[in-house]
Amino acid sequence: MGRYSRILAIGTAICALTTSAAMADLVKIGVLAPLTGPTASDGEEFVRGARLAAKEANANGGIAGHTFEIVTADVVDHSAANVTSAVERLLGTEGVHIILTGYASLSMFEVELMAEANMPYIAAGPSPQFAGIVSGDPSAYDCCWSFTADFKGYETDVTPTIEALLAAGHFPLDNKTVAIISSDNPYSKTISEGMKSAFGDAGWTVTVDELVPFGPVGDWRPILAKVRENPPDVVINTDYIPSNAALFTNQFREDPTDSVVFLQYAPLVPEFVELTKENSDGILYNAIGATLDVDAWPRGQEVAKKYKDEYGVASGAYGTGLYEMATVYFEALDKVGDPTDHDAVGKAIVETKRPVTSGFLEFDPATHVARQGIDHVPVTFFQIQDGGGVMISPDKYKSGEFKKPGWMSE
Amino acid sequence: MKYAPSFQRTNGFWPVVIALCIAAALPFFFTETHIRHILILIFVYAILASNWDLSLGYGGIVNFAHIAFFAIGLYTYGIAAKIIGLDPWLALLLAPVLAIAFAALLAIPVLRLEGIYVILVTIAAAQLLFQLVVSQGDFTGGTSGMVLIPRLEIVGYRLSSDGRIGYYYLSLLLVVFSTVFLYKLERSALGRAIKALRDNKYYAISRGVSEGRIRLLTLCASAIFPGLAGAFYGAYLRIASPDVFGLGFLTITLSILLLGGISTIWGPLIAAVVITAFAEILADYGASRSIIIAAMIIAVVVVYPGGLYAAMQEIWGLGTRLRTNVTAAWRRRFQASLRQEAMGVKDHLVETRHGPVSVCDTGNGDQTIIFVHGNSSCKEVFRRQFDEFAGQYRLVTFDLPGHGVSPNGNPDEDYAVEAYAEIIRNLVDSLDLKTPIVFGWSLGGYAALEYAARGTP
Amino acid sequence: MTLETFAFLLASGLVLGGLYALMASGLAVVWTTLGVFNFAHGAMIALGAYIAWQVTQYTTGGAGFLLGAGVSVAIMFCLGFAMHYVLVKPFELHANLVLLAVITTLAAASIMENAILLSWGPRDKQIAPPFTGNIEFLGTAIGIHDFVILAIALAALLALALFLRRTTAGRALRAVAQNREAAELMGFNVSRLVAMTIGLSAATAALAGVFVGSLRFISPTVGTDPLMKSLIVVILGGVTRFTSPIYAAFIVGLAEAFSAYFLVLYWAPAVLFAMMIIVLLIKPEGLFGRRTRTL
Amino acid sequence: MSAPLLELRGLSGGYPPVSVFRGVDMTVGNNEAVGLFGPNGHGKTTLLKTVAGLIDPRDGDIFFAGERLNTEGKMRPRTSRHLNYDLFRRRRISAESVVRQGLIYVMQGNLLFPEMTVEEVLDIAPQAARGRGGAAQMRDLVDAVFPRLRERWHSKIRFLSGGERQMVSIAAGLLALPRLLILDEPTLGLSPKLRIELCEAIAKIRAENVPLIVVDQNVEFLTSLVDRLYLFDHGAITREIDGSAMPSHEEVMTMMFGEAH
Repeated sequence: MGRYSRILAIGTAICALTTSAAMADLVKIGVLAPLTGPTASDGEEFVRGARLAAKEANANGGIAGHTFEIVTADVVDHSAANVTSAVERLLGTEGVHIILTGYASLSMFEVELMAEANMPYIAAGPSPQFAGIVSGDPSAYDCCWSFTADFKGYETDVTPTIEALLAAGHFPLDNKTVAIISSDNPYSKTISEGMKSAFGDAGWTVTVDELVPFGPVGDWRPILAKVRENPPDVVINTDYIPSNAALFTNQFREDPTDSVVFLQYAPLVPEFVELTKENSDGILYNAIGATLDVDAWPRGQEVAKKYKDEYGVASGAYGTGLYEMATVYFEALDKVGDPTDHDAVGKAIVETKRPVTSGFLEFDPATHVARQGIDHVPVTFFQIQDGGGVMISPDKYKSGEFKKPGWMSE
Repeated sequence: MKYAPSFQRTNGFWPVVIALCIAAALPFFFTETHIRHILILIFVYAILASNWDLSLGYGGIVNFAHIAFFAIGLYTYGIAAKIIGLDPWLALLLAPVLAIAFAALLAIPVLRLEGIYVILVTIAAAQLLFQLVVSQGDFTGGTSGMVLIPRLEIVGYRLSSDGRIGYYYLSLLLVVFSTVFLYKLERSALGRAIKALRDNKYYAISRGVSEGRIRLLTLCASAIFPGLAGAFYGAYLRIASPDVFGLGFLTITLSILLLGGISTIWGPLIAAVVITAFAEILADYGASRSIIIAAMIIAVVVVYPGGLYAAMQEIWGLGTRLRTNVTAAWRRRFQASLRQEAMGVKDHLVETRHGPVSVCDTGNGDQTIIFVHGNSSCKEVFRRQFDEFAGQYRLVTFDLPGHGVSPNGNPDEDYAVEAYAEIIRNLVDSLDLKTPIVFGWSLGGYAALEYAARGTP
Repeated sequence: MTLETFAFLLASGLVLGGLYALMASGLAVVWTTLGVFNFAHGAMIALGAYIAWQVTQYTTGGAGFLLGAGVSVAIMFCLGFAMHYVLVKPFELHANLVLLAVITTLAAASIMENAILLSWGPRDKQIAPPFTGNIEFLGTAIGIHDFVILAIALAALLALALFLRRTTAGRALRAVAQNREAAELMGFNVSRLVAMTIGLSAATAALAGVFVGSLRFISPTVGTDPLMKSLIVVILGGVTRFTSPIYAAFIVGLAEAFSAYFLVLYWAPAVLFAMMIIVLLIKPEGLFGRRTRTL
Repeated sequence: MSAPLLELRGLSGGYPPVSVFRGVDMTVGNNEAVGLFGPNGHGKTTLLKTVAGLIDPRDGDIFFAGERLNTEGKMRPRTSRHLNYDLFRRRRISAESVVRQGLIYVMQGNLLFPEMTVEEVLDIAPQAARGRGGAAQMRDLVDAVFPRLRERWHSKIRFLSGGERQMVSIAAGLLALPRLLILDEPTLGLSPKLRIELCEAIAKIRAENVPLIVVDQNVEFLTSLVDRLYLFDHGAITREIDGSAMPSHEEVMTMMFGEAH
């Protein structure tokens, strides 16, 4: 920190102290969330996480003399029209100096609107889309930051993790075959494409390669029939919609093959286990940015507990995520002091280097996306055991060991 | 068209001029981009709904692929400007061309079907198009859509600068052009053919209207401005995403159309403002907002299917009737002497089955002559006859309901030749006119004939 | 293709077909009677599922499932009955009946979906299936529950068909659908009969909802996909007869299962919509339909 | 003299805003058969549909067996063209209640229910007659008058000929136990053979003392059947002819259209 800014910071702090009563103005934290529509359950979590953080900050006397209030805007079905209207509403609301979201649009186009309005924006949407917009001219997007880390790990880390499990002798390797099923949305598709090349590079054969249309899938049996004709060692489904993944699990268990099953994202959503019950025991999944609710990562345990104490239910990735985004903002505001100085807040955010629930947060200046990796935000692998996710990899954080799923032969 | 007055001479002229002035001045009062954004959305919805009315209201073709025209405009702009690298303004002009092409394609199945089947085939066509757009991810960005579509600039000036003022005026311009286009079209020969085909298909065909050609033209014409609006939307939001195919967009536009009233140009424009503003006011109410808006739409459709514009016209009509009634009453009261001077006798109100009418009756003479005046006239036109025949005959004349100083009647009941004949009969009875000679001029002539035809000598 | 795979696909197609048949027949019944398309049918499926779910929260197990289905069917019948008086009857003589009904049913769907969201929240739920475990079907294992559902769906359709053909009350409903004025002149309370028809349609929707909710999962928007599917089924089959959408449902279900295996699932919706346009073009009354409308 | 079975007093009506018939006064006595004759398109069917409760009367009253069928008063004019009046205004007369009173109208050219069988139609027909006796008798009458229907018992209506459809319509009307049966052009568009068969059947029904109103274009048939004849022209009754002096076809034509005809 430069000398002048330090003086400025001290000066601000003094001002804040002396005139705290007069200056203690209200900063509104805008939250873009699907409050209605198909993803309203996630939206509820966004708001709860942010509200928890604001409540806590207010209880501690505010940040740099400011107290906080949450204003929400409904993005309904994440359509461009609704997201734009919601963004404009927040931009037009007096006193909003930061906007947070779990995800607003799948394409992240709203980043453009934020940049135009120079509004600090921290989002946890799909990071490849975010990077795609920002990397063209990073300096134009100094206000926008992706809390979601680089997704590259989703594509690359599954192969070595499974190979490590094989090497550890958990199950035999017959012929290195994998069945990959994906849904036609950018998230699932990008990941499945990356996985295919990762498995190919490692000498695997892809026996089934299916793409299903985006949206609810009525029946997975025809696809499972294809899988069964030539039972692979590994079955992967990257469709992230929880109900689809749950149906897939249930129908797979009707007549399972001797394979390891890996699902993308969906098992992170609490109702997945509720819907599949014991059928999901043994399923593998991974996450970048999941709450590291393990002994090895106290920050994750702490926030997860706070959330659970407050609302009585466990948080998914977004409840704690929004809490942490708010924390990141509070830290930046603490440095800058003036919430209306959006440039400074943006620059302060880039300097963030702190542990958050999902790992160690640090942004990549080239893409404004959180760095991914074992020392930053790791790709964590889980297995569902007795109805709960047990982290089995990486070794640094893991809380349990892989258990051979019940459906696999001895 | 000969019988339709030019726009400058209609009741709508001044309201439109005033609305236009307000629309042009609004950005100076509302500087926040949020409100301007809503206004721009209103304009886009207004274009969509009012052009939909061309096929749905005027043409009677229930085209549920109307939003697909918009989507085609949007994607045409996106692909042309971003992937092909065409100049954005050229891409903007290309959009309606492709929208028209799609409309022509759509016309093929629509021409063969009627009623609800048109709804179904157009829904299917829109869904098919949606599948196509989503599957061609390399060009369209698939389910997430394409972002960073080039924006519109005029010699380096971004239309989005200064709080989107450029886009605001561009969208206003589009609304104006679209409305002028619809207005002119409706009053052209083509517009009359479109309406004729809707109202009485077989009669229209027998009079030489080609059903296929007109339906094709209707669909194509209704695609032009939605295509343009789609391209504008793409340039404005800089994203083309497949959610425009969704039920949400369709429902809003259809609600605007039905709430405004079908077969009117102005209804959808007014309803676009009302619904969008209402939705914005209720934005904080989440799920309840959708419930309230849906309930409101049901209420309007059920209680007053004519829609907002019809309501405005009826209220206006009510005002006019009130005004003319008051004027007539005032004249009956305070200008009686003037009329007496002209006619020689004082007029008075006589009750009939169709309400009171103002009657002049010379009162003496064996043979009565009843004079019935013509359309838009009054009993005083017969003052010379009264001068001439007074003394020879008993002369009676009266103001038809809604004419002269008679009070207004009920349009459904009282403004008909049959009703006039009945009034004459009532007068004959109540004034004891025996067997009168009935003289009718113009419309009065028809009334006299009807009176005679009823067998009352 | 092995026999096992074939059996598997057959089972999948039959279960889907049974479900589609139940969804589509409710839609077809209203269409035949009133000539309007009920866009709220999907939302009624969702609402039916949620009502049943609520009941199973108090009573669990097989009894809860049956009770839930019963309560849901009864409530939805009443709701459907009332819907006629609010959404269709006020303007049934209006020239734009078809269009007005589109917008009122769309609005009703929005009301129901959002009311579900307000009362039950957005998270996925499942009605606990009373039968668990698998049965052997031609050498492959399929959940028992699926077959039970298929059987109940078929039984419900059969019962509905028998009601319409064999009972005087059912015949009266058919009479109203075929010639409204003549039915009025026979002294029937046409409005009440039409309302009953919509009630029946809502009851089948509720049953379909219970099945979807126990075979799959329910969320407030769960009805959107069934609505589109039943639309396709109804158009392919034609709406002129009560039975034609049922055949079409099984054709669509089997086609979906087998095409997903032989082609890719990805193109299934596009193929279905293209089929729909072609059928509308060459035989608007549907594959199994006739020119006259009947229940 | 006892009160007539059906009495129309100054009945006016039509499809608003068009008025089709005006000031119709008409009576049908107990056990009486009345004929209605007039040119096509002059409002006979509209008048009868109004009596049957399908259309709201605009003015005037309908009394049946001493009871008023319509609600009292004149139809109030609409002040708004777009307001949905169906929502606020109760119908002044309903077909359901009219039929329940035993006033049965058999429509002309009735397609009936094309996809139902004869058996099904005749099964639902007695619905309206619940609570009134004489059903078995009427069934016998139907069997006696229309033996042909037994042969087509399980055929769908759309496979029947026009005459057979008419028979089903009339049979369905009879099964509703009419206190007054209105037959609107029962022989319209039939082949001569069927026409004769149907005329005979109607005569048999009349022989059972079923009160009738019959509309037909054949004066000979009407005069042979009815006790009184009304001539109807331009939406009004122009003449009433008593049974004692039934005119011939030529005379009726002269009455209606003048000497030049």
